[in-house]
Amino acid sequence: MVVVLVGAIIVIAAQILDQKLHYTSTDVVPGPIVPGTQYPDEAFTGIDVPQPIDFSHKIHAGDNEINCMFCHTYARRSKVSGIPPLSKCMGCHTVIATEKPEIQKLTAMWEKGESPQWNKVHDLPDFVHFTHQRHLKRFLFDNQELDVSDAKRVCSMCHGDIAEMTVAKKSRPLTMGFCIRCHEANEGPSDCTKCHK
Amino acid sequence: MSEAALKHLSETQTKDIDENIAWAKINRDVLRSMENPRRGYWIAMAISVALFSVMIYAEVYQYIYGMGPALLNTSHMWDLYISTFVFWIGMSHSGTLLSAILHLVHADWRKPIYRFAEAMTTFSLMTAGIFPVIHLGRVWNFYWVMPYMTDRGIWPNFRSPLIWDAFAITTYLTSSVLFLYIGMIPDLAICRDNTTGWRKKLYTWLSLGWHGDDRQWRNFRITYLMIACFLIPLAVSVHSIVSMDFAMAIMPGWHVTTFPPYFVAGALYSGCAAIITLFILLRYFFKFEEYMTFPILDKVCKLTFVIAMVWSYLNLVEFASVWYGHDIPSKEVLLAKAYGPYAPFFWGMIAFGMFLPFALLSKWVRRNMKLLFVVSVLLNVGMWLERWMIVTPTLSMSYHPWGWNIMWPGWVEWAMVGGSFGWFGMLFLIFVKVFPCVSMYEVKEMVFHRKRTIYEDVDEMMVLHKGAPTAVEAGSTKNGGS
Amino acid sequence: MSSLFGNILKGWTDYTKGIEEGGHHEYEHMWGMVIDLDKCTGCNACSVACYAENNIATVGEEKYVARQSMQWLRVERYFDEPDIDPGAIDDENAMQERGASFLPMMCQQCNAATCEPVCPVAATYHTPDGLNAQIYNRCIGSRYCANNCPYRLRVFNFYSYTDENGAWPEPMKQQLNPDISVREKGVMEKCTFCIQRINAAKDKAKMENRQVTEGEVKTACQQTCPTQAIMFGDLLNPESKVTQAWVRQQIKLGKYKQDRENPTLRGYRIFEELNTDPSVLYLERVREE
Amino acid sequence: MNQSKLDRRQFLKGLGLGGAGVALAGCDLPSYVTLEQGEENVISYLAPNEYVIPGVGVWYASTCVGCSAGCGIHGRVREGRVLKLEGNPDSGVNMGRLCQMGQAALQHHFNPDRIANPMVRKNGALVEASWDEAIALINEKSKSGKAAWVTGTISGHQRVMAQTHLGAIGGSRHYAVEQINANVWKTACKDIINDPNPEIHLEKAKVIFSLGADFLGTFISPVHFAASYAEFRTPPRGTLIQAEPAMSLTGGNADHWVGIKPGSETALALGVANALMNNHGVAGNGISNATKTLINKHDPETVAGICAVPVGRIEKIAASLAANSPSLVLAGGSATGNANGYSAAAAALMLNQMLGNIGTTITAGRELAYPQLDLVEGNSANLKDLAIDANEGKIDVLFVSGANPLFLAPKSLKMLEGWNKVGFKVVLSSMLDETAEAADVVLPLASSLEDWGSHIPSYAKGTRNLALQQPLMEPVFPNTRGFGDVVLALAKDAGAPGLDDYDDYYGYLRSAISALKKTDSEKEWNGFLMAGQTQIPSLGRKLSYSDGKITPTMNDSDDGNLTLIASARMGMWDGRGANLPWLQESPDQISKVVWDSWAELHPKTAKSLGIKDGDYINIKSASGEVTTRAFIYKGIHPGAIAVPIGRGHSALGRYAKDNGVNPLSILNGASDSKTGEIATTATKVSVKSAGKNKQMAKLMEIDRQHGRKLVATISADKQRRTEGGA
Amino acid sequence: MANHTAPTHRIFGLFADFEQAFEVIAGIRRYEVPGITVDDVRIKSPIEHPEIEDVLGERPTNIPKFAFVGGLFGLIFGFFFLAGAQANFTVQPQGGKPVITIPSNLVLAYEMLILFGVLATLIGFIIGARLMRKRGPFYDHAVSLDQIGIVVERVDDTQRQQVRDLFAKHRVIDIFEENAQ
Repeated sequence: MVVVLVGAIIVIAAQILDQKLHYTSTDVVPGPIVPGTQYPDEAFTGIDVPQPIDFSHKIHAGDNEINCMFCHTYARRSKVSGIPPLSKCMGCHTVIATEKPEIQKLTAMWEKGESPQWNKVHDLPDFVHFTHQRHLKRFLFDNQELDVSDAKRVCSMCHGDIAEMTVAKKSRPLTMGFCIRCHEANEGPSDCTKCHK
Repeated sequence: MSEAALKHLSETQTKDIDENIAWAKINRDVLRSMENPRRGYWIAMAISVALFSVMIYAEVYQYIYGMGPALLNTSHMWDLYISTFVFWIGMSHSGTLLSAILHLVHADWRKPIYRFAEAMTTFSLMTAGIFPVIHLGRVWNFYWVMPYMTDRGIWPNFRSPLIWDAFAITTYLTSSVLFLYIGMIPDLAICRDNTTGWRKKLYTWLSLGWHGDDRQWRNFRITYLMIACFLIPLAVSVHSIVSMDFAMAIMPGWHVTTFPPYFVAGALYSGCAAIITLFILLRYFFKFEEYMTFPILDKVCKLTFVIAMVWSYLNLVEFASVWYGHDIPSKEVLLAKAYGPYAPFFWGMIAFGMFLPFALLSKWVRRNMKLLFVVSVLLNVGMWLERWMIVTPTLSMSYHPWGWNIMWPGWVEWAMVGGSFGWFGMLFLIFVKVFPCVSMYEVKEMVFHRKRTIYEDVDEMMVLHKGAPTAVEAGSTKNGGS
Repeated sequence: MSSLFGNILKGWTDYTKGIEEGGHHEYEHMWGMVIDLDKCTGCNACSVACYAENNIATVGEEKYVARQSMQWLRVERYFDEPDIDPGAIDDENAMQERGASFLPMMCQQCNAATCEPVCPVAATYHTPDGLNAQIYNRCIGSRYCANNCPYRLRVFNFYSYTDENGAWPEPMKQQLNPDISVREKGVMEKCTFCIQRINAAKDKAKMENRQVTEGEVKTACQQTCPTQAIMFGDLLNPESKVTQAWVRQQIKLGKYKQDRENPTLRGYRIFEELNTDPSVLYLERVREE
Repeated sequence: MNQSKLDRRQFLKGLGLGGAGVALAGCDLPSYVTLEQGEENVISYLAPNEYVIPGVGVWYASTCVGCSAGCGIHGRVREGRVLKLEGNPDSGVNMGRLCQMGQAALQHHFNPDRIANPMVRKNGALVEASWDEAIALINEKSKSGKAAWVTGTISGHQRVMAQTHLGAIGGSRHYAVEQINANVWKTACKDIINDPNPEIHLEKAKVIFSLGADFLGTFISPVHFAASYAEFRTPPRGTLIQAEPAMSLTGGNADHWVGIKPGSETALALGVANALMNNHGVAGNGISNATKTLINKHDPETVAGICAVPVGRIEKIAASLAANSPSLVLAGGSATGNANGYSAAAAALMLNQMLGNIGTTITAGRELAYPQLDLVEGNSANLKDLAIDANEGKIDVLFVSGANPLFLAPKSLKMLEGWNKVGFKVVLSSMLDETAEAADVVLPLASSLEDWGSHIPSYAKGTRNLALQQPLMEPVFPNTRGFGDVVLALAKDAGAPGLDDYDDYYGYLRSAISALKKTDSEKEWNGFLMAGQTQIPSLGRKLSYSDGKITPTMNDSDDGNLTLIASARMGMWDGRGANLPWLQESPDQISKVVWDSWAELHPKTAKSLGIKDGDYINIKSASGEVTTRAFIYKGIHPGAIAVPIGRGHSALGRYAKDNGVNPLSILNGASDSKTGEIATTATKVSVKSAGKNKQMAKLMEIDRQHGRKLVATISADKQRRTEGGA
Repeated sequence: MANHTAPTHRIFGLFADFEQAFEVIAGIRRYEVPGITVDDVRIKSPIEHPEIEDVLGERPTNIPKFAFVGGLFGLIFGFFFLAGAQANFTVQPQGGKPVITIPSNLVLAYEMLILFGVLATLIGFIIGARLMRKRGPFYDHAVSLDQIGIVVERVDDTQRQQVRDLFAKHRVIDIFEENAQ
């Protein structure tokens, strides 16, 4: 009797504690922004990473509402989202905003046939296998409630509100705990070998 | 003490303790042992520190270069680290045995010697605990075996005997430290009352305001008893769990059902042998002849012999069950132990562990301090060899013949093994100078109760009523003494 | 913070299920292998392919002598008439009358693996694919698993091989397979049945909303084998060649004593009697009398 | 055409290191240090092709040049790096399979010891120089005298290119040097059945009787034969009988292994023939009377004495051959590695004729319609010729590529002396081997995975293909150049006609193949590249049979010395694999030794010499000595000692240098009487213990299974009952 | 029973002779000092005296209860903690074996039982023995050596002298007094 009672108390207490731990942050952050998903959150203030060219996501994805996958075109086909090739930049910037100093930097590089050396912002450790392709399919293409044009809502689950950033900033911790919580909430695979290689 | 005096003492000392010893002398003798380290102490300390430094160097080396220089290999993933771990865990059983079991059965001759035995328990555990950590390939992640909550949602594997080890050792270390400490509180109060300076501060803090009132004593007695009751099953479980590191494995020579009792017996055995060694050392260096007496030594020796026989029996049972069980790989391992390249060590273990204890039957040996010292050390060498002979030959001869090979430990491993003795010695040497290594209050109790018993025997109470000289009058000091 | 006690009831259901059904085998796949020892020529191509695919370090002569080598797949060689005691050799029996026996040994991916329960940090565990996985980054190097492996098929990084004097001096580093980590010192490793290839195939299949098909996953050893002595596939797929071979040989998973109608069938599993339930089926070598 | 070339180049340029980096040291970081942002860089592509996706591996077809078999390969390219090679399933040579040397070609490509820059000898030492400087020097010197080329087996357009160059600089001698070859067998085939390269159908045979031919390891096209062998072993299962003095990989797989006295293979074949004719009523159609007389002289008892094989076993072989038809008799390896080698091959063919195998298991091959592209098969007779010619001063300027004559040549040939007499030596090589170290100019070549080329596989069944080799990635060492590019440039400088249209070898190759295939379409060209091969016209041959000259005599003075067998092994091959750590660490198939040489000894011999396993032993011939460790087992004839070829380099790189010994160096220079092949099993050596004993680096210390059911063996009869084929 | 002053005195007597000290307590027990019962007596002793405790009568302690509760908590918490961890550790289903492994958890819960039992005993000891508090005023170093001290509490003015007399009768060595107010 006593054992069962104490056991029950421990379990119930832990349940309550767990609930609290799970959902404390929902007070701060609005609910899931991708329909049909649970969205993990965490107090992480973000890390700024300087770049050789002050590329502004705000202008491209925010103000001009360019779809993320227009530039990060590999995301739906590969595990890496990829940095757009310089030719893609020049596709527009031979015409648009050629007078800006950052664009002139870019043009100079293009003419020399060099690529800028970007600093990685969202860099997972080398022992982690993360595939953009599968995540996009799960949250975007297979998601009846979301239109493909809303890709950035899916992207922002891990990358934060990129559309509001000037230079990309790491705004989610991207730790194992971060991944696990999302996998638990959205019933992603829990097999270690899915992510660890 | 001169040779002649020693010889004289060995012939005349027939009682566990002289019940007329003055209580003040007890305090004085023990407190003296804590002061003014002499040259021998510093030499011992220097050796211990030197050994320990070598261990640190080896560990740093291993940290940088990996487990390779230890010459572990694909078949021998464990070697001396684990066998020495088992050895030290075994050593730790002495204190528990002497303190808890003998306490429960009211064997009061334990009282003068249990303190250092308990200290030995604690320090052996602290030494043993090092080995599972340093044997890890990625020692910097050792805390992953602890069941702590992380946001990663991963836990240790509670099915692994290594986790059981971690739990058992933690529990055992906590409990034995508390046992040692609680039993020491009245003595710490004595120290507090008789020292000055930093020692006074330390003892005041540690004695928790002990002032010997009856409530404290009563609670103390029950606490001590309770912890002793907890400790005995714990001690048994700890070494059973250590044995399960092997018994739970599938390997021939490890997968043996008699391992838990066998390990416990071996642990008690090596613990008792170590008590004899330290008994002789302390008695010699601290001139504790009046407390650590020959009759007590006799009892310890006899106890050791009995446990040695239990261990030998279990050993033979294991051989017999392997032999008649006719599991070919197990039999191959047994034969390889006896005839293979490790044979000298195997037979050394048999000689030291099974046959040498018979020397303890001789009173002449028991009274010959130097010889007994050598014997007790050899018993422990035998027990160390036993652990090595459990770990390594099985790995050399497992199921798949591809893995058969002979491996001799590299320098890193030897440095760690040697260093563990340095570490233990260092802790023990610090202990004997900071804490009383003979329990003063319990020696007093022993004296007091024995004296009462004697008085009762001669119907002393009658005499007392008639106004015969009391103990106070008879003694040179206020109570007792001759 | 994940739910510490939240899953306890679910766990309990799984537990009872495990009791009643002999383990809740909710496997997605059960990767298995068949190795025909009659076709195996012992040429070592599989072993080298494994080095190439899996970023296995070469250790050099000294460490090899100390038996600290790192091969995941070794081709063992035995002789039928091995007695090299010169006294025992008469003229009639002076020489080998047959060739050697070759045995490619890789992790047997046991379904009742002895290595799994003993890992203190659960770095090795059973995946829903029926694989015995090793998570390198979780490993703390207690090496208990390797001690408990009757096949001696786990290898340990006794040294660090990643520096310039290691196994991959520049530019050899460029060859390293990015789909699998390079293991640092102090980590246990072993054959994974080329789990990176399995995962790639599964990802691809999921992207195309289909199941992984037979032959889609090929392990490096299987692919390179000049005699195609190695077969690999999903034992849960009744169509797969591997399943058919297991059925033909009347070997069933989950048993350590096979009640075969035909005892002369060539299939056997190594150390089956230890009840490790390996996923690799060997076909006996055949030789003329 | 130019445009497409640009595309191809651009494609390679685009493949910078982007996307995910090398997963190095992935495991050592504590997991909370996942915050690596800003520490690693990504370089975006400039203007990639549509199909280039970072993180996705793409497979490109090419051809393996590890040996002359010419297996088709697929290379997995990701982020501009080639990560893994697999066999090309479309290739008729290897059907998607690959041997260990093919797998290890990656390590040749990424080898840290590759030559990065041209080198020129100045004041006695090789110093780095620019390409211009080196080429200018070559152009200046190459016209100064009698020039010659030394290559390995060479075929396709590289052959054309090298010979064009040779012609342009006025040379005529082309030495194709190849230590491991089947020259004796092929010569015998040409002489006797009128086809140097007949198709050999292992899969059709029910019994294979192989006289030392290590077709699973080193004979002509090992991967192809291994595949055929697998078919041969599929029920109904064939029986393999191998007769050789020291066990080869094929011997290791034999049902019956016959350890015979070195050099007595011809006699054994005659003895078997005798038993067949006399005991099994085999008629011997087409066999000349002279040969029959010879056969009759070799009754099994006599042969048993010559070969040191029990009579019973000879009878058994004959019975097996007689009872199972079709069968196949092969000769190669150690059987042809002596002064009588040609006889062994001739005897094998004679047995095939007797057993009616010619036309069933040995069928006619096909001849290329363009003989100028065909293989110049290397052999060691050329090595001997090279040494002699050089010593005689017939060579002034020497170009070497794909061969390492200074390593291969026995000391008795005085190769080094001859080499030093050559005025100007140019070595084109990707590694600094012994020959390159002694050169005047060293030109760094691109690796086989960075270069263009076309090859004719040394063995093909059915149609003949031109195997195409294309670069799989940008050069690891940017200052290296492809073989074709270098030779094209040299030929142009030397004034060779008709090459001015071509900027580089790619252009030449493409236009040549387009001309060959009579197509200029981009799509078809890409199709050739994707397939890794293209079919080229060939003509059928026709087999005939006429007895070869069989001389069974063995002038073997039984002086108590042992016969040295310089055995060929898959792995090290002729030494080219010695600098690849994968191959060094891949255990030898039979002895399981790694990272060192060993000497195989029979236990009886070892006992009589007082040698134990692992002892250092000193092996001394008339022309030198080597010291290595003994490996004692019963798979060798008691009168022989076998030391594998391939190790014992004094150069080549960090892994190869000072590793093991080179048995070729102490060969006595004897050669096959007919073909001039250097005999590898004909040197007498004295062996004595050198005292020391050190544990050998071996995969396994044990030879037995100790009662475990590891490799279980079932009798073929039982297998036939359960799996058919009875 | 005289009650004209509040019983506010404490008297502490040091005895060298243990038998005499026993006699003092025996005297109090025999009500030789009216109004003072054995419940008002505490002793301070260098050693443990089960005999005196007999004389003082039953004075219960709570330590076994502490130990029991601690042990029980350890057992239950240990088991449920481990079970919870295992149930939550989603990769635990290893090879189709049960998620919550009873045998191993029992081993560990057993260790937890002992650990928490011991810790609770320690806490019970500290609480029950009133350790880690300011020491009472009556303390003499001799107590830790070889003398026994008897404290009589709640002594009023009239009883004071009687207690002192009783002490003196039994060869007291030293007497200290304190007014608790």
